[in-house]
Amino acid sequence: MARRERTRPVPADAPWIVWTVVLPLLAAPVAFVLGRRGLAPFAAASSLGVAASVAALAWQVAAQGVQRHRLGGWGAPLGIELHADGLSVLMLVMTAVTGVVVSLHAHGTFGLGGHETREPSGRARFWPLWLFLWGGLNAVFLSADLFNLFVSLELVTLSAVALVALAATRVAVAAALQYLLAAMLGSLLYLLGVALVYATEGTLSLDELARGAPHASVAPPALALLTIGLALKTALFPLHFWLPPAHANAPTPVSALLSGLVVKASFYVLWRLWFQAFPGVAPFEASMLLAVLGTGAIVWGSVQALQATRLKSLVAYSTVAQLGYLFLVFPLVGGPGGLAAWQACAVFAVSHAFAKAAFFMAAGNIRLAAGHDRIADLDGIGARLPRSFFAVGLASVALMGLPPSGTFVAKWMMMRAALESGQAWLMVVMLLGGLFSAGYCFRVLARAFTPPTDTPLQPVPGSLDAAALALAVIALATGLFVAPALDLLAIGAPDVAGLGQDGPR
Amino acid sequence: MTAILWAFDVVLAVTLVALAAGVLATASLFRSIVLFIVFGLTMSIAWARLDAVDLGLVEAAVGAGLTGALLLNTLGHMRSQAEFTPEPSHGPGGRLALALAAGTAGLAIGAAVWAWPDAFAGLGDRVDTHLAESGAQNPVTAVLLNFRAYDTLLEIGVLVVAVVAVWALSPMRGRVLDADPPGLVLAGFVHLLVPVVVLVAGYLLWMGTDAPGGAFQAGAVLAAAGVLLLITGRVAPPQLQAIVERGAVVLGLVAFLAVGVAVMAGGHAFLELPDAWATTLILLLESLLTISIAIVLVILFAGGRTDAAHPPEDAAP
Amino acid sequence: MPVVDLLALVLMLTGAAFFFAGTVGLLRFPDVYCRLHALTKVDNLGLGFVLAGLALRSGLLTVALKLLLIWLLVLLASTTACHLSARAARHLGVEPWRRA
Amino acid sequence: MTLTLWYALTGVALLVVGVYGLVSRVHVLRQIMAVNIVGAGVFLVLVAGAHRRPSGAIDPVPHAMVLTGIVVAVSATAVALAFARRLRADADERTDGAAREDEARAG
Repeated sequence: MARRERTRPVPADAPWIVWTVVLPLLAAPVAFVLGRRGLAPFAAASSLGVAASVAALAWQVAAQGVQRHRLGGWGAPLGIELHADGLSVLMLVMTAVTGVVVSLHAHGTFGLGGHETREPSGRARFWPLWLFLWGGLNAVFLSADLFNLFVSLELVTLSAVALVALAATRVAVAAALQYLLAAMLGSLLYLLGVALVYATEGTLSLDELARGAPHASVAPPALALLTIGLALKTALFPLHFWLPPAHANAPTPVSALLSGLVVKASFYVLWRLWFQAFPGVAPFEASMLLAVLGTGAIVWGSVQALQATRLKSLVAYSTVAQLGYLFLVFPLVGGPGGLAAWQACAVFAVSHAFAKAAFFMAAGNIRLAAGHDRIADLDGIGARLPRSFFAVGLASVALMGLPPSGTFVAKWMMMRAALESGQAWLMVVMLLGGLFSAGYCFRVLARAFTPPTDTPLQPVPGSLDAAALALAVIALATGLFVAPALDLLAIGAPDVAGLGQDGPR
Repeated sequence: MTAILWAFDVVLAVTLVALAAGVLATASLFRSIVLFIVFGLTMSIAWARLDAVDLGLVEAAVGAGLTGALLLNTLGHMRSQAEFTPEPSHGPGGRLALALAAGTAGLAIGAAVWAWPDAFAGLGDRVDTHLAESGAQNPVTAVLLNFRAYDTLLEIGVLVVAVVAVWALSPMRGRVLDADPPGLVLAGFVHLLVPVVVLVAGYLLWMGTDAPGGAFQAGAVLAAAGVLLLITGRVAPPQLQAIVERGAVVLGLVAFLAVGVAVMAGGHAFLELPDAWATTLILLLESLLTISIAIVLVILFAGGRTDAAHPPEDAAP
Repeated sequence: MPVVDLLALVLMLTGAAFFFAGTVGLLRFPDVYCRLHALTKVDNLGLGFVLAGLALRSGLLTVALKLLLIWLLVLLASTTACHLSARAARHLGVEPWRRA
Repeated sequence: MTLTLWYALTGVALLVVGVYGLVSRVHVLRQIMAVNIVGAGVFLVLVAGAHRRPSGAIDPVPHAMVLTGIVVAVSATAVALAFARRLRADADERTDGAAREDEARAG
């Protein structure tokens, strides 16, 4: 039968590409059924298991090149394929590293009871949702099918929304509701784009779309709908209205996961569609529009962060601003130095994830200790909470884009690409953005040098400080690992502007 | 005959758009929800007109029935203050701009739709070619449980996440449901209906491999019976305290994953159903999915735990 | 046109006429209790005629039995719904209409 | 005009109505219904496009996609409604609490 012919011989080694999705999706319902019984060892084991499967897949991709799996044995276009190239693996590693460290923080936070959540059984609620979120993120990063990406993104969105509502305060639930409605609208616009693509192309496979010549009269509106839907989910200015309340009012570890990872998932899909599934469909003006909106995000987000009165709001607005950088790269990818710009964007996404998650955790620790996070009332916090404050400092360095952070390397690569392609205004925007982030980071750092007050502080459990510090150190050190990351990215890299000659396909 | 059909299509489309506008424009929220339910039922006629009987069944049971019941139930909770509060909105200028923007976007999308080729097979021919191997005669079931089973797997994951999300909210004080005693007529009706509904669900499940129907339709119908039992007070809202209850919620998802992984041991791809086993496995999966879907939908209807420390205050005397 | 089809057509048109009457009643009757009469009695009868017509047209006993089952279920459901609506109306204190 | 085109355009019209309603209406129940209307419009476009096979049969893939979409939409709607109820219950609880405090102060 036809199917048997198309089924490849069984590979000698295990299909880790499947396990990276299946393990978290299997662990999540088990964690839900377990409730509080034996949750801690199970959660630790499953986190490490997922991380190990990601490591194994990364090793496989590095050694053997792009990995594919034909789910159900059918293969595209009838079936769905999983597809792991260097970019997917980098995103998976970003998720696993951030996820494991934030899990440690969450385990401490939700074990406290009363502080972050109203109830002591927070862990029993956090774990199933986080494992579902993790599985959804991995599914997004590995999917090679337009509609499957829709379902995977829904899994991500719904678990992210539920995690925000774990804070159980009125503002948090209201923010979660707003987030959910915005995300639902984004998904539906995306789905309409999928409908338009399928109605003329007859396939949902990203690879097949990349090979085919899109129907000229339909592809641009379809791509526009896909882009608007995903931009809404990524909180691109001016569609960012839902992000600051949701990220600022979620429990701290959730804020870290949302700002670091969740917004990257929809951006990743956008990135794949523009440069792999529909290369050359969007006119240059469209990519320019995205860059202009990215500029708007940097300016608007930074100004809001400079005015924020609460520490967690400041960090949330900083996310709006930093997401703008990701969109500055769109007009650069087609030009000379396009491959470098493409790579820089991925490196930026990863280092921002580490830095932002670390910043959020440190901010949460300060809030936990002080009982509030009003920036104006945090006088002398540096001397009184040295470990949390040190984490804030390290994360700030990475956010501002100073060496040796990966953000520094990424921005430097982006600026060079901007110069090479004669779009120097983008370089100005990036420099300006750096100044802005220095501005709002120093608003926090300056509190170290004010005379300490003698308001009592709650003790912060050691694991919370350890988690924030560990991730901040990782964020700072990413610059040292840019070379292997670039090697990884070359595996299966798209042929951007005919420059992606390196990388075995 | 075609003229009559065209008249029918025109009336149906106009009705749909008018109902949608009515849902959003009517002042009373109660009326608006009733119009929304009517909208869902009208949609299921449109599905039938487009030869999408599977969707018609789901839309009527889930889109109109369950969503409508959910909305009404929520309105019952909000009734105290929300019903007639005027809705502040954009000024007339803002609304005009908004309408213009939405209309322009609609025209652009409409133009794209206009350019569709008239004859287009999509993936239909490929589905037909492999239908015999899929283990299901109903092509929609074949796509859902074999060709694109991975989508369905993740979709079941979404359903479970929804339950966990609702359950993770802290317990709510006060009533979950109207505690009006059901009365003899309703009680007798439920008594008669529930067995019939279970029978219909079984029929839909069994037929689903060959004809329109399947796990979602059967699960939705079964859930309707559950909701009836819930609102007539025959069963208490599930609190998900017992492991059995939580196990039933995740049963479909775990079974799906287990089947997908188990076939890999035989050298197949994830979720590859061997031809000889395909029909059996599909039926097995669909049966377990039906149970999970029904329970999930009932829990979503109940919408969260109640605080045991605060029994419903407005229980009927 | 064969006699059976003609008969089916007549049955369905009769059913449609009942539905029309029921709808007029729904729109024109003075209060909720009267309207319920129009909706349940007349529409149930109308549905019966339509389904009888459909059963005739299909010419299959199994289909006819299924249609009969559907009709019985609708009768049951609309009776219960009518009762509940009327009860709720009375609960809310809606007075039955009297000729002024 | 074909059946496909007619229903696909109806779907687009529903989408426009729904998006307008979502952005211009403030009550959360209305917004949730508006999102569902947008969904109905999108689903209609998908299924209408599946009705173009020369053989006259339907393309089952969009049908399966819409079935999945409906289930996903119901899940999200149920969660949104649970949140809405929770907000209401919290507001009521606060009002109750305030009333109780008032009583205590008066008594």
